[in-house]
Amino acid sequence: MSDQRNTNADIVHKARFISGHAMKIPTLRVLQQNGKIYRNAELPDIDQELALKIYDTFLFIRALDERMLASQRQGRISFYMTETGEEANDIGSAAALHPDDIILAQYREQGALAFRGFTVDEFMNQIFSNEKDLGKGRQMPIHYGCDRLNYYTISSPLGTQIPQATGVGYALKAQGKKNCAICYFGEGAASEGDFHAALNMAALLKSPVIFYCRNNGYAISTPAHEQYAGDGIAARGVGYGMKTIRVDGNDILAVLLATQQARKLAVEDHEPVLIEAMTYRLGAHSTSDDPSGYRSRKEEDLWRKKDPVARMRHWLEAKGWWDEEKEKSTLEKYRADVMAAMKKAEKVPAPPLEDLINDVYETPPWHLREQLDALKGHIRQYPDEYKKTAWRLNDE
Amino acid sequence: MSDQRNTNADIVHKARFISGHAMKIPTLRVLQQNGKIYRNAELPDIDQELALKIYDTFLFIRALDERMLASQRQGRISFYMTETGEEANDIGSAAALHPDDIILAQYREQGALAFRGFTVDEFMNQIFSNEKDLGKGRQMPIHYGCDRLNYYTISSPLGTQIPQATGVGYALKAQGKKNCAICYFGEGAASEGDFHAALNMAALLKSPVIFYCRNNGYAISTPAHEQYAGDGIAARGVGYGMKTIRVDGNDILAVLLATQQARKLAVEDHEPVLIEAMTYRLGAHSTSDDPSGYRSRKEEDLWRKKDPVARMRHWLEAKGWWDEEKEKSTLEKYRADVMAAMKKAEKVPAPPLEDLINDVYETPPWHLREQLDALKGHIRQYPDEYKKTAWRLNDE
Amino acid sequence: MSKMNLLQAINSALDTAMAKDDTVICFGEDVGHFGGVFRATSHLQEKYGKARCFNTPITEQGIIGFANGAAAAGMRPIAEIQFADYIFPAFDQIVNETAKYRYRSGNEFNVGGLTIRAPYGGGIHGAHYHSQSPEAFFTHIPGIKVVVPRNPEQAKGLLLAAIYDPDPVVFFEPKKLYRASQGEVSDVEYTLPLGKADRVREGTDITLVAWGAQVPVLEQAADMAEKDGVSCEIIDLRTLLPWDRDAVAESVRKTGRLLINHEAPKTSGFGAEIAADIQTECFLYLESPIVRVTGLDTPFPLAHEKEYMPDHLKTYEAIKASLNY
Amino acid sequence: MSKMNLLQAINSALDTAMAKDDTVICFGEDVGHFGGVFRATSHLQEKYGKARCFNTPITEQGIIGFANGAAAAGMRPIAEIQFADYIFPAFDQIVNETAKYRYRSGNEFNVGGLTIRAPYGGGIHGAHYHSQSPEAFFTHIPGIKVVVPRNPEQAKGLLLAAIYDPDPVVFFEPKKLYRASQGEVSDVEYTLPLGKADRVREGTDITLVAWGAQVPVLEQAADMAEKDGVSCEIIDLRTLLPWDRDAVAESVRKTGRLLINHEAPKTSGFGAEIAADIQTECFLYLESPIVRVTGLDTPFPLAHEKEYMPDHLKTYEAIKASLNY
Ligand SMILES: Cc1ncc(C[n+]2csc(CCOP(=O)(O)OP(=O)(O)O)c2C)c(N)n1
Ligand SMILES: Cc1ncc(C[n+]2csc(CCOP(=O)(O)OP(=O)(O)O)c2C)c(N)n1
Ligand SMILES: [Mg+2]
Ligand SMILES: [Mg+2]
Repeated sequence: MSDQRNTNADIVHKARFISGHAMKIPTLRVLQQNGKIYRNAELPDIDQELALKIYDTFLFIRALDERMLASQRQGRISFYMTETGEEANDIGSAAALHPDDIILAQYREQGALAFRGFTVDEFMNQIFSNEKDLGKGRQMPIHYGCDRLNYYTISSPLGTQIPQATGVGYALKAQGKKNCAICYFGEGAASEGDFHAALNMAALLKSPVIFYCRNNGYAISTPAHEQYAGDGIAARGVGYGMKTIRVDGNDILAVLLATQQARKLAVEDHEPVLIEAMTYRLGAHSTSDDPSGYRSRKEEDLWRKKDPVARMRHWLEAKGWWDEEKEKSTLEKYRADVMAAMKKAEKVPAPPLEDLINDVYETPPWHLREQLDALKGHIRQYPDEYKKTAWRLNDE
Repeated sequence: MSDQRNTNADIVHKARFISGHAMKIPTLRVLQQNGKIYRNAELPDIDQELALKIYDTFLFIRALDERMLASQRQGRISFYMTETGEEANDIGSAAALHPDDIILAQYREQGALAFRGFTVDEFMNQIFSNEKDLGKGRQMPIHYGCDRLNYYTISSPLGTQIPQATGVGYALKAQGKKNCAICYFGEGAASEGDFHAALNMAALLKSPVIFYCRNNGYAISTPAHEQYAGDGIAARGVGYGMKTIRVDGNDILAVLLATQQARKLAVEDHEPVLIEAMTYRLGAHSTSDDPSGYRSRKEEDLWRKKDPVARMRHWLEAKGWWDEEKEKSTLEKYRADVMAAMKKAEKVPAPPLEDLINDVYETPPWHLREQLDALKGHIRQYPDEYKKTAWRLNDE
Repeated sequence: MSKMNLLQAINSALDTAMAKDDTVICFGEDVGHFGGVFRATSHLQEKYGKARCFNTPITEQGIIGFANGAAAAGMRPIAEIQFADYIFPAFDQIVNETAKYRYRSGNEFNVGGLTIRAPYGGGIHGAHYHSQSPEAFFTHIPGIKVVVPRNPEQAKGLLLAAIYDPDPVVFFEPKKLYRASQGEVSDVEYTLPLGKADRVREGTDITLVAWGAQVPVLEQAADMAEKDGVSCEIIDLRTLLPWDRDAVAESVRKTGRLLINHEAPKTSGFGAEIAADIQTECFLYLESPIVRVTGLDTPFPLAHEKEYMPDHLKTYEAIKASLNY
Repeated sequence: MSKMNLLQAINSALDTAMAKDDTVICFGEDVGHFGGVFRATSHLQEKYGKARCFNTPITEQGIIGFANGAAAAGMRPIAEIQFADYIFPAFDQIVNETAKYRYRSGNEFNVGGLTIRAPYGGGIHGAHYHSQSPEAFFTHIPGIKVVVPRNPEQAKGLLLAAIYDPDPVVFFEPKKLYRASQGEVSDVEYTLPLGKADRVREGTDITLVAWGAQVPVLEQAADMAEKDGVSCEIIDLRTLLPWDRDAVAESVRKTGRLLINHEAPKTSGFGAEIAADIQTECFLYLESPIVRVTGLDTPFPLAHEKEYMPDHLKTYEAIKASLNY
């Protein structure tokens, strides 16, 4: 207790307003677009196996995003979100973690999940809301979650996962685990009050969390300069008394390096860390969006040249770890895998009607059982009108 | 529109985490405790008249707070909050404003209201929730508000007034007025999500607002170092890209100087400004609180020595503008004024029953009229049980 | 008159208000240049400038806090919440500030100029977080008004009334009908009264009450019942707070039966208030229990959206059950 | 057994849970060293250390967001909201996160360990912002449970049940009774069932339903009515979501009359749900309309608090009116 503020140090006698841009935070970049490492650059801990696992995930996600985008256009699925152009962020940071570290994602981080081993079938079952979906067909496509992989289920409301990550980190610490949580969010979500609460509490309670902000230039149609007036999100970290770093989010080695070190700070010193990654959302916000209404093709092309996947490939090729042949065959394999899994998942039936009322509570209370019974009676009366579920009732 | 982020400047190649304490913001102090001005100090715009008006308000508030504290102990009023030790903040900053500038206060800023001319009767009527209270007896003591004086009615939920101030400032600008809003809040309230929303929006929308944080060391029992881990509240301003200054909140001249300049930035350049004032809550949080449970008398005594009123008095006396005689007579006068007004207000009846349902909407809808009628019927049946209001119904 | 869909009618109302009154400002996430994710604010920034129609950062509590302040200072802010599902971060600003501003200040200040717009309801495969119907929460907040239109003509007239109303209004738009509902709408300014229900169809055997997107569902069910010889009276409540109890009570005194339909979960949905009040008002007239056909007491589902919805078939069956009680 | 007031019973429940289960953590504004502004967490930091009982910054949304995360990661967090009036900044975390965690994840994750405590209600001259009874809002949120105790014995047993319950619970404490309500309470662990009402008094002429601080008000009114020869059955609902409809319906089938009393405003208060459901369940048994004796549809007042309250006199008059219908 007691007042521990220092109110006597650094006294000045003239009014000098500190400029809103007093804090200029540099960006960490290790790898150039041509695949060469900067001279004197610090390198992350990475060997061939890890490098190839990362790159493999890159290609899987490219295949997945490409196919799902097409499927949405064909009307086979209702909704999708790609992470094209941002893959180095979630995949690179996930690669810096221990599998028991907990991931709390926003929605554009399927790569982190794939890196952990979510199968292509698991992806498809979620996207097609079928009875094999771990989420029991309850949420829109891309709202993945998996206990086995310590990937908390995605929730659409922006920012809510950020203070939750603070709580998760605190729990890990309380349980004496040598793990941390990582929390992903966009520069748009960082405007929510939950962001403020989360970072302040984490710094104060020394909760081992890596707050990873994907600053990709847009929040739907809103460009970053209409989202905030300061020096990005990183400058805020200092305001919370939190260790902070800014990285080039299209540079897999920079992301890996920063996250490896951040994890150390979090797990060993219980120091939360803020990472701001400067990147670009190359695709539309979602399949419901058309970016031509708010930005130019020229701008997109500029960023297409900074493609994180190509950048890593150049590096891998220079190392002799990758070549055109591998590229082609891997992409082909993943395209075929996704297509096959999709065709399979499409045919899996919707979850049973009981799943409409299960899991609201651990055990359905009387009113939900009553509502389910009434609904069953009704569907039996009109089986043709509720085809997705009626067929199962006939079995009973 | 379009991506205007600069993602190429200041590239570094080694991971350097910026420390959470990278930003150390100095404190502006002009006046020493002995009443002497620091050499080379910048001075606010102040003449004898303004100086005496400020000091006069200091003494009125001391008399008011002292008397109301005692009255609460006697059971004459239910609740009160003093601003003892913090008077230089609200009174000094209010003195830097134009009367048409709008004040949004937290609850510990009665001094700003007194400075604007709220009468002692108006204070008492509010505190006694009588029928002359501008607020119609609906809120707890100290929740003042006055349209005539551009002082928005106080609301208990912490932080809610902060984004409102951003909206008020925006309205003033939209209406072409050469005015700003000032928003007071504690370092505790600055933890609310509303704070984050407010400052980010103000910086972005260039809303002419002075955000004035009274960092008084405590939020009820919680010391500032359990409220945040960073360098106070000021460091956050920079994160929002907002001009920021820290002042010694017990130094009337520093507060006046900073606010005068902040007002200029706000009104002339539509630049919102964050002022963090380092001060100390000398009294209890409220009459419901007993600080001996969480801090030492020694600490309080330390701060009592930094009393802002005494500091200003020394300066005034050195100027020849004030003396012991004036001090005594002014205090006596205000003590008598407060006592007389209190005795008067105590006897003013409670507001009429209609005020229970008036002002929920501009015009009471059917259901409120129905509820009022039923209530009147009931009270007529049990006049002795609802004495405060029954006597009026008998008149009808 | 022009043929418009519900979205165009909203846009026309906003345009009309902004043209007439320069204290009207429109803002929210993606509301500016882009015109909102549903395009309700299309072209308004072009026409009225960036100072009057603009993007905000993603902070619903900030949007409504800002709007409260602007309204208190004399503006007529129209704040868009991108989806009603995202109105909850602003709940404190609405419950503790918007709703109490006039009352707590003894009428020294008020935020009557404020209108909050939010698309609500299912029908777009939106699952938990793009489908909620949270209107009942707002009916428990004395100090605000709650309005829901059912078609383009109603939408323009009610929204203009909400904008000019001296009290703050939460205006929920049935997004399912944004493009699906079309009709002739006057191009000039007009208002429809707040607090007044609209009798959509006359009938004698049972009263059916709903609002927004469920009104057409009642019509479908009533058509089915009509074939059985049952005459349904349909009432669109339009304003939920304060609601038009007299219109409903008068109808129930005539028909002796009442069915309420809403998408929101049953427990503590607004149907509860209507049923509770009408059983008091019309106790001696009721020939069968008041029946609620509603969403289930679950989060809004995806795979089972059809099963969840209080559709025309469930309504039709409930009408029959009420008649056969 | 010890004589305790309601606050001490709460403290005893927290102490019991923390002693038994080291995943239980208590936090909130001023909850640590100071023991909370009402002292419900007194001495817990001393006993269990700063890591298990601690102050948070002033951010209700952060407190509940943090609590959700901690619960999902296997803790049993007990989050205090200093006054129920200040729970609204956390409303989004509760509606969209707490309540949907298990459902949206297909039971991969859940926050069943979470308990949110908040003092609610009038009686301390607290006006708008230290008196609200917001329980009805929470009854419209599928996925959470809502519990309100009426006395020390109930408080300890219900709070312990809430802490161990596999679902998240919002636990509202009647602050008016914190010190006023005293009784013998067992010093050891015990739980009372959630979802079950408690028949406080048997009677034959009318059923009176309330929860929390209004239960004693019913008892007072029933005593008055008894003198007129009216026999009242009193039910304390205890859990509002899911509520014990069968207990109420069974009683109403016996008495033929129902009165519900709550402090919250009438419109869309929880009395509406009870009335709506019971008029369906007990239609043929009701001898008079179900009556609601409640707070007014206004913000909670100060000068007129006495007039606002649904007190024993208003309840007594309503009993008579129901009997004489
Ligand atoms: C609370 C809330 N408000 C609004 C939305 C609607 N919305 C969905 S995504 C989005 C933009 C998010 O931008 P950002 O955080 O930068 O992430 P990005 O899409 O760029 O990856 C918005 C406004 C939402 N999901 N939740
Ligand atoms: C939203 C909300 N949460 C909690 C409270 C209870 N409360 C009243 S004052 C206070 C402390 C505020 O501290 P600070 O902002 O530093 O102001 P100070 O009292 O020091 O002037 C708290 C927690 C409240 N009024 N509103
Ligand atoms: Mg973004
Ligand atoms: Mg303070």
